[in-house]
This record gives sequence, C-alpha cells and structure tokens, in this order.
Amino acid sequence: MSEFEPKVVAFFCNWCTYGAADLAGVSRLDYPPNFRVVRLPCTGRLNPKFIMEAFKRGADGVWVSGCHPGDCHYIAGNYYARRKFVLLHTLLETIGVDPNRLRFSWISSAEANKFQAMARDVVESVRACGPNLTFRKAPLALDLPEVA
Amino acid sequence: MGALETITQKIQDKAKSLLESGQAEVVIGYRKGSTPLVAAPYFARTPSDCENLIWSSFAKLNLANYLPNRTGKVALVAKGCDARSAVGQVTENQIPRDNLYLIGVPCSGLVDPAKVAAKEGRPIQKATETDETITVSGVGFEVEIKKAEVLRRNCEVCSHRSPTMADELTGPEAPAAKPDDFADIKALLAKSPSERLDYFQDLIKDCLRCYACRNACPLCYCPVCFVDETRPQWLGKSTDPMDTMTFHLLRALHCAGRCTACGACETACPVNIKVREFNRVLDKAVQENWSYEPGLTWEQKPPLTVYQPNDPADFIK
Amino acid sequence: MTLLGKVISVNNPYMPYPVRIASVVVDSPDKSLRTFKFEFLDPEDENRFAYLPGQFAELSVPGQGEIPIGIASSPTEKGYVLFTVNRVGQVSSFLHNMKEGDIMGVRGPLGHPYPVEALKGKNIVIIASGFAVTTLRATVVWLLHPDNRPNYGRITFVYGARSPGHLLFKDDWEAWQKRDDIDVYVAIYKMVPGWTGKVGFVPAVLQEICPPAENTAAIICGPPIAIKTTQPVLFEAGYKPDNIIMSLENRMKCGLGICGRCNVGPEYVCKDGPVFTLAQLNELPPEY
Amino acid sequence: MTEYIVKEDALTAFFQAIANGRRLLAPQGQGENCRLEVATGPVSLDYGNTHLSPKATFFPQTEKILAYHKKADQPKYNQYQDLGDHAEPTVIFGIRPCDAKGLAISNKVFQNDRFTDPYWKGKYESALKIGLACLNPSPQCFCAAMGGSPFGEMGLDVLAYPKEKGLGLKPLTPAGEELVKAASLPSADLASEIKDLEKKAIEAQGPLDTYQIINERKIMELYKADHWSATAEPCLGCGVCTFFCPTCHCFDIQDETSEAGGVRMRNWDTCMSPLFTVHGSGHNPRPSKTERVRQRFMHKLKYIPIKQDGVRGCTGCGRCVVMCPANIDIRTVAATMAQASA
Repeated sequence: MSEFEPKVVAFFCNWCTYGAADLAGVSRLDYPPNFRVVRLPCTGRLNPKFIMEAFKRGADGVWVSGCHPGDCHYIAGNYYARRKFVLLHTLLETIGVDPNRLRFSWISSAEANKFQAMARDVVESVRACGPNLTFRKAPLALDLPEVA
Repeated sequence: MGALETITQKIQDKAKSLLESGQAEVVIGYRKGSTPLVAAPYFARTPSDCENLIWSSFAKLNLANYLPNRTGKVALVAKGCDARSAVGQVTENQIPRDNLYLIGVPCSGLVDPAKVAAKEGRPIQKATETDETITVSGVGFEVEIKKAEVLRRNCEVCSHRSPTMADELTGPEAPAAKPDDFADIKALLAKSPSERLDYFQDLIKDCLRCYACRNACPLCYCPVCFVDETRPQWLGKSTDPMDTMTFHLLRALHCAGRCTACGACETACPVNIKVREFNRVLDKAVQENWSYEPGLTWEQKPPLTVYQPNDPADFIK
Repeated sequence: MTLLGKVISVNNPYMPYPVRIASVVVDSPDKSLRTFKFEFLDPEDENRFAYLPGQFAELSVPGQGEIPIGIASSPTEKGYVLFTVNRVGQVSSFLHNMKEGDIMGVRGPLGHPYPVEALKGKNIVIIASGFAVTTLRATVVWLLHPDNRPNYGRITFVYGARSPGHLLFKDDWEAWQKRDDIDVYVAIYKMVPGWTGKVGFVPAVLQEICPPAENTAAIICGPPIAIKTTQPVLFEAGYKPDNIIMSLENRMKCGLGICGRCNVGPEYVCKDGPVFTLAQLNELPPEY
Repeated sequence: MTEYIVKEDALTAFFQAIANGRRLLAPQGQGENCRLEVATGPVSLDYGNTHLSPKATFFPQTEKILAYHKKADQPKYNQYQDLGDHAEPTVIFGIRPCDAKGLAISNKVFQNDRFTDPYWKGKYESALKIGLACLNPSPQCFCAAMGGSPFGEMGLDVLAYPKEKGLGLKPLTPAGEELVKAASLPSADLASEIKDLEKKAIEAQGPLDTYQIINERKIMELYKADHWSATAEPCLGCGVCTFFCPTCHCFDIQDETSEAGGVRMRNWDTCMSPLFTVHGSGHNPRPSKTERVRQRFMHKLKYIPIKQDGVRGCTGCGRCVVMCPANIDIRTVAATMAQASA
C-alpha cells in the first residue's frame, strides 16, 4: 500500500502568499506538491463556505494565507478576515475537526523562505492527521452492477 | 392582578394608542394559540384588534423576524432578546429606526413545552398560567408545575431579560438571570476531538433540513440563503450528514456576533435539535475575543464589520 | 451491495431513453438558442417514444439534471427528434457545450399534444412568438403531411421574432411560403435593411390578417406578454375562449403529475397540460 | 368478514405470526419519540401518534432512483440505469387511520390516471397495513371533521384497536383476512363495540363543519378571497407543515456526481420554499409567501378533493397544527376560507 499523500486546498491572497509561492519557485526553494492553490484577491474574500466545500469534497487539510496585518493591498481586508478566521477556527476546532488540518498564516510576497517552511509544516501536520474520513461527504455509492 | 395580566393590559393600551394616533400602522405581538402552551404571532392593525394581544410565557418566537423588508411604521412587542434583535436589525439597516417602536416586555423566562411534556407524559389538552406556575390538564388529570422548573435552556441563562433599548417598558425590570457561563461548552472542550465530532454529529442526526431554524431566526434575512444558491450549489439537497453539518456550521457563522440567544431556532425545530449549540460556541468566542454583546445600543457595530489592529489571533502563524 | 428490491426495467417513467446527439445547430446571433437533433441508441426506443405535436420531453443530461423542452420535430419526421434549447440555467448551459456524438437521455413523451384530433374539419390559425415556435413548427409539419392535410381546412401560420437572425426554422417556413395550402406570415419586430417580410409585433400582424373566427381554432405559443396581447385581437375577431388553445410552461421535475411544482390549481401543467384552452385557464389561478 | 381478538398474553405470538419472516414495522418508543420502525423492542399500543407520518417508509426523504457510469470505458457509459424500488415484503402495524388515509391519497397521485411511480408502487404494494384505531384522540386531532374517522378504514388491510390490553381486529381486505387467519386467533363479533367506540372517539373531537362550504365554493372564489395575506402573514416559510404532513408528496429530483459516475436522487421538497416554483428565467408564479400559503391550503382543501372524488387532502392528523412554529392552524384557515368573501 502506498504511503498516504495528503491533499491540501490552499487559499492564497494574490498580493502576498501567492507571490511568495512564485518567489519560492523561482528561487528554487522546493516545497511539497500536496496542495492545490485557489488564488483570492484578498483573504477578506474568503467565505467560510469555501473551506467547508473543500473539506466536504474530501480535502485532508485547508491552508489559508494572506498579507501580514497592516499590509493589506486593500488597506484592511485582512483585518476583517482575521476576525472571521477566529470564529471559523474556534468553531471547527470545537466541533472536533483536528486543528492540524486547518492552517492560517501571514506570508508576504518577499518571504519565500517562510513560505517554504510553512508549506512543509502544513503538509507534515496534515500527514500526521491521516486521511480525512470523518469530516467529508461520503463518496457517492453508485449501487450499480459491477463493471465487467 | 398578576404581572402577566398587567403586562397584557399595558400592551393592549399602548398598541391601541399607537394605532389610533398613527404612530404605528401595525402592532406585531402575540395572541393566544390554538393549541396548549402556544402563543402565536399576531398582527394588530385596528384598535379593536388590540384586545387579542396578550403576553404569556409561551411567547417563544422572536417577532423581530417580521421586521426586515417591512415598509411603514411598526410597533413590536418585544422581550429582552427580541428587542436586542430588533436593535440589531436597525444597526444592520433592515428597518429604519424611525419606523420602529419597541413595546418592551420585561421577561421572566419562557416555558419549554418539551420540558413540560417530558415532565407530564400524558397528552395535554389545556394549559393556563400565573406569574410563577403553569397548570396543565388533560383527560383525568390536572397538574401545577413551577415555571422555574420548565424554562427554556436559553431562558435559564439570560443576560438581558428586560429590553435595553425599548421605547416603553410594560412593567418593572425583570429580576436578572445568571448569564450563560458556557460551562457545558468548556466541558466539551476537555474531550477529545473525535468525541466532540461524535457529539455534534449525533446532535444533528434527526435534522430534516426543513430550515425552520433559519426561517425563525431574525438574523436570517438574506434575499438568497446559501442553502438555496444553485450556481454553484454549496449544499446537496439530500439528507447527507456532511451537507447537514455544513448547513449548521455556516448558519452559526452567519449569526456569530449577532445572536441574542432568543431560542427561536430551537423553538421552531420540529425534531428538537439543540441547534443553538453551534451558536453558543461562537457566542463564547465573540465575548472572549471582542467582549461584544449584540443589540445593546443603536450605535454599536456588529463585530465582524469592525476590527482593531491588535485583535487577538495567536493561532495565525 | 444494498438491497435493491425489484429493478424496474420496463415502463419506468423516470428512465430516459439513451440518445446520441446527431447535430447541433446554433440558432440565434447571440448563441442563446441551439437546436439539437437526437438519435435513439436503440432504434426500438423511437417507437416507444410515440408522440404528437405539442408534447414535450425531459432532456436528461447525466450529472446535471433534466429540463422540460417542447418537441420541435413532428412524428412524421422519422429517425430523429428535435429540440430547441434556450441557454438559461445549469442544465441548458451544460447542454449548450455538448457536442455531436455525445450520449445523453431523453425522457418522454410527456404532457398532452395540441388537440389535433378534435380539430379535424376546422380551420387552424397558428400564432408563434420568439423561440416558442418549436412545438408549433412540429404542428405545421404534422398538419402539412399528406396523411393529415386533407383533414383540416384553411391553415394560417403567423410567426414573429426580434430580428431575422432570431427566426428559427427558416428553411421550413420559406418552403411553406411557396405552398398554396398554408398562409404564412413571418414578421420581425423592427425593420432591418434587406428584410422583405412583415414588420411589427405578432398581435399587430395578426390584427391585419386574422382569419374569420367561424369554424376556426387558434393555437398560441409564446412568452406571457405575447400571449396576453394576442388574446384581445382574437376576441375582437370573434374567437371564443374554448377555441383559443395555449401551451403553458412552469417549473417541472418529474413530468408525471407527481412531484407537484407545476400545479396550476388542481391541474398539473406536465400531466394535464401543457396544452389548455383559454376557457379552461379562465377557471384556474394564474400561477404560471 | 368476522372480527378477531388478540389477548394480552398472545400479543408477542401475534406479532411473530403476522410478520412471518417479513419485515415488521411497529410503533417503537413512547410519547413524542414514538416512531414506526423495525420492531426490535416492545410494540407501543398507547401513543397519540408517531412523531413523523409513516410516509417516509414508502417515500423516503432521500431516495436514489437512477445511476450511471461516467467513464467512457464503463458499460452503458452516460446512460442512466435503474436502482430498483427498494421494496421488501413488509407488515406495518400501528398506522393511525388518518395516516393510512394520507397514504391512500398519495397513492392516487403516485399512481395517477397516466403514470405509475414504480418506486412508490413497489414499496406501497409490498406492505400489508394494520391500522390502530384511536380511542382517545389527541387535542390536535380532527380526522372526523375531514371526513375520516378515528376508526377509519381507508388504505388499511386490517383495523386493530386496543381491547383489554390486547387487540380487537377487523380484517378489511382479502389480504388482511389472510394475514389475520395465519395467526389463528379466536373470532368474535365486535361490530357493535367498534361502532360505539368510534362514536365516542368522534364526539371527543368536537364539531367542525365548515368543509362542506369549501366544497361548494368555486376555485377562483376561494382563491381571490381577501384573507390570504393576513392568513399568510405569520408564516415563516419553513415548510415544517409539509415535511410532517401525511399527504404532502412533493419532491425535487437532483443529480449528484462523483469521479466514477452519478446518481439521480429524489428528495422531499416543499411548496413553502420560493425556489419550488421559480422558472429558469427568474419568473416565479408564486413569488411571495401569500401565494405559497394559499397554494398549500387550496391544495389540501380544494384541489385534491376535485381530483379525488371529494376526498380531502387533509386527514386531520394535526401534525402541522402542533409543529407550525407560527401556529397557523388549518382548522382556523378552513373556517376562514369558508367565510371569507372575495
């Protein structure tokens, strides 16, 4: 049996973490390929339903990353987002979602090294959690006659 | 005359004078229900309608639910939590302050019919009440029950039983109850994540996804609710447990920092799910992080519409 | 494996007939209309899918859902069925991106056809607005078939659309214009250079040419506003409500008179309609 | 047909005999929690009514009906295949007469003049239904006013009633007769006792006689009446009434997909939701709750009677009366419909 490779859905702000990922790439800083990036104009755009949708569809982890407080391209988007994250984080943790499956971070477009370290850390924490079997929509049983 | 009758009388008098003077086109209050242990929403439009208005400890819906999208001047019979919801709707621009008159009712807690049914067991044909007790009767029995023993969960703990911003109070301030200390949520947090997940999954296992909790909620006035969105469709329409969980989580998040613990959602739930459990997790977080309680002044801003540069968020790396 | 009970292989009205998209034609300049030609994978299914003009079917796109669409072909045209689909929602948008050769489903026929049997011996005036022409195109093709044409009196076809590009089935009505057993009036709403036909909204055109009401039935299909504005013209010409025949549309799912959303009063548009006379509709709530 | 008696000590044997290897559904649990479920514990004989109506047994809230393979190398790729009716031989004991009538009304919709719904038919027709008559109607009960009876027989194979801690049984159909005979029970003539008990139970419900007037009034007269916006004003639009109603049968059909393929399922739906009728164009024939509330009551009290020979679409089970968070009481609405002017 092959080793479990976690799938992480990453929501990155266009103006910082997305740039950091780029910079890490051009700087040849290698990081694990386990996440699929959804680019947001700002972490303020993150609707909690995106995160639920990711988990529902079987993501093993979710990573949200944006600009450092004070550095928002739209002045205050990440301040508002931060309050949302507090609630989201509290709610999911309280109802029993392993906190290691959900990561929030601030990474500026210059912090390629932080990005690399964070990416490795996110993937390893999610890997330690194992596959997400309980907080997802069960795969659809077709109940059709077996494929010949 | 007991406090209940006095309040009823004052509501009727005030409603009549508001309608007669044109200060309100409609008074939204309660009438006697058609079944025991129920007081139903009632819309009084003429002075003679006002004699149907009552106050009762069965008045469990939150009438602020009827305010959004309403035009014209309206008076609302509101207990503490309802009044705070109405204030919230004014601050969220759902109704102009000038169109709203709050007839505030000091509330001493409402009765939970499920608790009464559990206590009594036999089918109840009739229920009457005094200030401290209710009397339920059926075929061959009549039992008196102390209200204090059958209060709704959210009424046992209540931070503002008397409306804070009422235009008029129909009685003396109600004696304070102890505020919610979230002891059970804290106890829950001591358990393992998988035990907690089991707890919350079990909590909603009977959910029919009828959305009565949403529809009874005065905070839920979105023109199109996320459960009804189709492109993309965020929620499947089947009774899949994860879809159901998603609904409850997102509903709670939408209400965070705005919920006044009125309990209308739990009252409306036909399968007795403690849906407020999700809200309470967030109520606790809102209070701990931003020391915020909704609906206390006309000016305050909901916590998710403001920020402080130094807001706590240690978990963000 | 779960317990399945009986598998319903025969006469399951929920089961679409598998079809292959034989061709897709873009019908309007804004590409919002496409006409799909389907061939049944099992030729026997074509016989099972026995229909008459005015009936509809559920186009069943795997994974997307179903949409009820009027059948634009006539049963006298063998080997295929035609549907013109307006791009509106999830299913129709997906369908618009499907290609020749793709496999999907067609479920039906559903609803009642235009009462072609009861109209025998009568004159018929057919009034179409916009892309609602589809089932009326089917009706005209059916009526003009040599087996059927002798059973009817004078046939008039009035059809209007926004612009020449929005007029569907051009080959058909151009051919009909050359015949002497049908009067064809095709109009656009606003003059454009090069147009030689009539100009004006359908009610105005109808007013000009409306055949006498005696022994004549009118079949109208179009958007609500066109239906509404056409009726006074017919009344003026002496048509009675039970000789004005219309086809309704409502949101539908099952198409079988069960799932409940297309009710207009006690009637299900899917099962009891979609064809109603104005006399019937006058007794029903206007919930369509 | 004669009637039969089950003595208290013979109850267990009776339930075994009627099940006879089939699935036995019977009331389990007490009070508000009473449900019609696979009988694993003692069968309750003394309960008001089950919390939910028994319709889910024949018409589950979510039911997969068709499925298809999505990958081109799989058999019948992109072609829907049937998933079966999920029917199994079943004996149901303890349906209240109001609910059995509700099922019979739904049955005429699922098996209408043009189409037969095979998923309903399979389950409905593979179940033998033993009703349990009501001796003491609950406060919300009004079956008699709706043309039914606490001892109503519509839609049942056998009618049972509590008798000296045991049961009295009245077979109503040949299948019911056969079922009861298999239990080899002592027979008795219970006709007059049933008549007396029925009379008593009906009297306990109190009078309600506005429904004849509704039958006599025309659709548009009732429809255009001026009370509907006031009637609907307290409505929250939640649809609890429809979920609990034994005759509400509306559903939505949805496809859900995975990597390998997709499933077509049907789910309960409710006419109280604005989405229920909205067209693709955005036009909604029933745009506000006034139209939707009117639709529900007109459907129950006028439209279904027109389609089903005067049988009313409300069976008087009272669930909506109790469950409606805003206390919109169909008894009051019916009275208003009978009186209101256009």
